[in-house]
Amino acid sequence: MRQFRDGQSIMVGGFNKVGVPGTLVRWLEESGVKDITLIVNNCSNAEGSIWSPAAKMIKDGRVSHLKISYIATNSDVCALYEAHVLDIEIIPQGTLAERIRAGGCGIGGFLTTVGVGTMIAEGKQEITINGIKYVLEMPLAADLALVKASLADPMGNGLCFGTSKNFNPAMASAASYVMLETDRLVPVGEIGYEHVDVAGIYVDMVIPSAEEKA
Amino acid sequence: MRQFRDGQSIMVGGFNKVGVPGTLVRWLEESGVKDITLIVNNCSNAEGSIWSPAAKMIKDGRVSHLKISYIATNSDVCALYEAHVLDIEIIPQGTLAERIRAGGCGIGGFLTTVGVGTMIAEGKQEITINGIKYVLEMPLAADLALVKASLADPMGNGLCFGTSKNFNPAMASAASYVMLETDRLVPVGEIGYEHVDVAGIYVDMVIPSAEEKA
Amino acid sequence: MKNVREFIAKNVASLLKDGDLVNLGVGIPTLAANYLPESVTIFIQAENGLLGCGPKAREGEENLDLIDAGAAYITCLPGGFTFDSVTSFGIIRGGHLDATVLGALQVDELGNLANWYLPGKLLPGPGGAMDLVSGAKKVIVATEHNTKNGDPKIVKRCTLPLTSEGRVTTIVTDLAILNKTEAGLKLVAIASDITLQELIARTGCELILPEGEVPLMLD
Amino acid sequence: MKNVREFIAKNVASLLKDGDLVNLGVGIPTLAANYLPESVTIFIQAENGLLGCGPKAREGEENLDLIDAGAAYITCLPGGFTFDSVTSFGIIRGGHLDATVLGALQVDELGNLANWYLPGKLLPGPGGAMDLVSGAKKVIVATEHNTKNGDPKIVKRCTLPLTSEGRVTTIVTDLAILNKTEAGLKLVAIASDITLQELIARTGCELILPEGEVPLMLD
Repeated sequence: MRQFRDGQSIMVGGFNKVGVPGTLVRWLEESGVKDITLIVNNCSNAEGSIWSPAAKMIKDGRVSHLKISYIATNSDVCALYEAHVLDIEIIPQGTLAERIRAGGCGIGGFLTTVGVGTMIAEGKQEITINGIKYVLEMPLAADLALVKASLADPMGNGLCFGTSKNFNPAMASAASYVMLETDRLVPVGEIGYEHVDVAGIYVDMVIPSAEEKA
Repeated sequence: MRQFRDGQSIMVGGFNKVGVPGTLVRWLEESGVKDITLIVNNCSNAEGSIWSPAAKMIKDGRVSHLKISYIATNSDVCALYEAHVLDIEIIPQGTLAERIRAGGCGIGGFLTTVGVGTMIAEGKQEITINGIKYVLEMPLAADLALVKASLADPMGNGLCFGTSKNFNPAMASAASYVMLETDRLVPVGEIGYEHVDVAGIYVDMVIPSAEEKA
Repeated sequence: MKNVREFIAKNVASLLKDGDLVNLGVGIPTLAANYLPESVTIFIQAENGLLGCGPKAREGEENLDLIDAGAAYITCLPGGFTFDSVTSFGIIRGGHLDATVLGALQVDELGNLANWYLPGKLLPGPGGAMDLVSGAKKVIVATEHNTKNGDPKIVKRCTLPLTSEGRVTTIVTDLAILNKTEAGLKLVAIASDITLQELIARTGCELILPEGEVPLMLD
Repeated sequence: MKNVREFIAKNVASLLKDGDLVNLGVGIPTLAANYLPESVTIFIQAENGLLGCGPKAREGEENLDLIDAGAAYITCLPGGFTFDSVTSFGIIRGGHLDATVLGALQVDELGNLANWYLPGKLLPGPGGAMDLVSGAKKVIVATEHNTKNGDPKIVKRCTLPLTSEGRVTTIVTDLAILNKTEAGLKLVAIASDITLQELIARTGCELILPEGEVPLMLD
C-alpha cells in the first residue's frame, strides 16, 4: 500500500490485545517497509499475538526507533536494548498518552512530575515551580497512525467498546495520515453524535477488520 | 449551605446558556458569600439570564477575582475592569479549558502559542523551542466546582446532551469539592459505562435542577 | 446600495474550499455559510462543542441543549459530533481547522489582528478568538473597511491590544480582498463600486498592487 | 508453610479504606481485592481504561473488549465507566487515586522505588508504574522481603534505575509492614512466624522500631 513508506514514524493504537488494529499491523509488516519509528504502548512477541507482525518487524531490524511504555511482553526488545542495536525510548505510559495528546492538540510541551529523578528525566529540561520539580515533556506526532474502533462510519467517526479506546483517540489526532480499522462499518449517522470516540475529521481511510477476536 | 464559604475559589460550568448549573448558581448567590474568586467562561448580566445571580454577585462586589474568557454579554464587567475595582484575569477560551484540565490532571504547566505577543502573555514566562515562541500557562484549580449534566446517577456520573458538556467535565476534575446539578436523576447503571461525561469519582454532591429550560 | 454584510459574506464564501473544516465567528462570518456554491460542502465547527453544524433549528423543533457559539439553536448534520471545551480547543489549537473567519477592530500589514478590546469603551473579551487565530491554517478576517467614523480598520500597525501576532492570511472587506504576504498586504480583488484611488485613500497602510487589471470581487 | 502471595495480599487489603479509589498492579496487588472485609468497598481503576472493575468475567461470558491492565477479561460494576489512556492517566497523575499497590525490585528508606528495569536481565518497562507512583496519595509496595537469592529488597539506597523518588508510603512484605517516615522506615507490624532479629537481619537498612510490643500482621 502506498500509505506505508520507508522511514515513516508510525503510531499503533491498542493496549495489550484490545483496541489493536490487527489487520493494519499485518498489512504494515507485509508491505516490507523498513527504517520505521514505531510508537506503541506495548508490542507482544508471543506466538499468535495480534502484535506479532509488528514484533517481527522489530526482531527483523525494520524498526530503527521504538518508543514504548510496557515491554514485559516482548523479550526481543529487552535483548535489543541491552545489545544497543535498536534505539529505544522508554516512556511512562501516562506521559506517552499525554505527549501524543499534546502532539495532536497544539500543546508545545508540558510539565510533569512523572519521571523526575529517574532515567526518564535524563537530557530533559527540569523546571522547579513552587518547590516542586517538573520535567518538561515534548509533544509526539507521527506521519501515520493505525487505529481501531469497534464501530466506524465512512466519515471515519469511530466508537470504541469497553476498554478499547486506550490510545486510539489520541493517536488519531496526532498523525498526518490516519487509517482506521473497524470491527463493523455502519452508515453515517448511526453512531450518535454524542458518542464519537475517534473523530472522523482526523481519519483519512477506514478499513474493515479481517481479524477474528480471540 | 455550608458548602459555600467566604473567600472560596469557585468554578461554574456552562457556555452561554447551555450546561449552566442554574439552581446552584442561585443558591450560591442566596448564600450571601463574598470575596469569591469566580472562574467562568462567560456570565451574562441580561435580565432573566441563567447567569443573573452570578452577575449580581459581580455587580454587588462579592466577587473579588474574576477569571473569564468571553465578556461581551456582561457590560458590568467591562465597567468594573475600566474602573479597576475588580481584579479580572482575561483568559483565552481554549487556554482557560486547558488550564482547568491541567489543574485536574496533574500537569504542572503547558506551552502554548496562544496569547504570544499579546496582553495575555504579560508577566508570563516565554520559552522558545525550535524557533517557535510559547507562553508557559499554569494549571487552574478551585475549592469548589458547580457543574451540570443532563442525566446523573447518585454516584455522580453524568451524561451531557448536545453542546452541554463544554467546561463541565474538566471543572469537575479540578476542584476539591464538586456539586453536580442535573435535569434528571437516574438509577446507578442507567448511564452506560461507555457514555459517562462527568466522572462520578470527582463529584461530592448531586442535586436535581429546579430550573425550567428556556 | 449594496448590503455590506451580505457582500462581505459572499466574498468570504468564495475563499472556502470543498471539504474545508471551518470555524465561523458570530455575525458576518456565520452568514458566509449561506453563500457557498452547491459544489462546495464545508464542515463547520462551533467552539462550544459541535463539529458538523447544520442549519438553524426550525421554530418549535429546537434541541435546547444544542447551540452554536452565538447561542443560536442549531442542528447537527449526520456524521457530526459533540465534545467538551477541552477537546474543542484541542481541535482548534492543534491545527486541524482549515480556516477560521472572524471580525476585526483593527488588522495590520504584518497580519496582526486586534478584535477583543477597545480600551475604555468595549471589552468583549477574547472568547475563542485568540485560540482560533493561533491554530487555524487560514485566518480570514471579515470586516468593514472603515469604522463608523471613517477611520481605516486596515492599518500599518495595530494600536489596539492584539488578538494575535502575524497570523492573518486574508482580509475581506466591503471594498477589497487583501492577502498578507511577506512584503505586506497585497490587493487580490476590489469591489466594483469604488476606484483604486478611493480604496487606497480609505486604507491605513500601503497596498501591494497586482500587475495588470485588478480582479473584481463577487457582487 | 504460609502462602506468601496470599499473606501479603491479605495484609495489603487491611490497609485499604472503605470508599478508596485504588489501582492494583498485576500479581499480588490484584489479589488484595479478594481479602477485603465485607465492610470495605473499594473502587478499582484499571489504567487501560476502566474505573469500577468488577470480578473476572465468567467463562463463556467474556466481553472481549473489556480487560484489566493484566489482560484478564473482567466485568464493570454498576456506576463504573470506561475512558481512553489520556483520561486514565489524568485521573492517576491528577492525584485522584487514594492508593496504588504495586511490586518492587528494590525499595529504600527514602521511599524510592525501583521496579521497571533490572539492567542486563529484565526490562519490563515502566508501563503505568511511574505515573501511578507519582500521582497516588498512598503508594503501597507489595513485595517479598528478599530476592530468590536471599538478598534484601528493602535497602538503604536503591541501586537499580528508579521508578520514582521518595513517593512510597508503605511496604508490605511476607515479613513486615513498614511505613516511610521522615526519619526512615518504621516497623508497623511483623509476621508471626519470625523474630525481630531475623527481620532485621533480612532487611538492608535500619528500621525504626515502635515503642513496646510490635503488632503482628494478619495471618
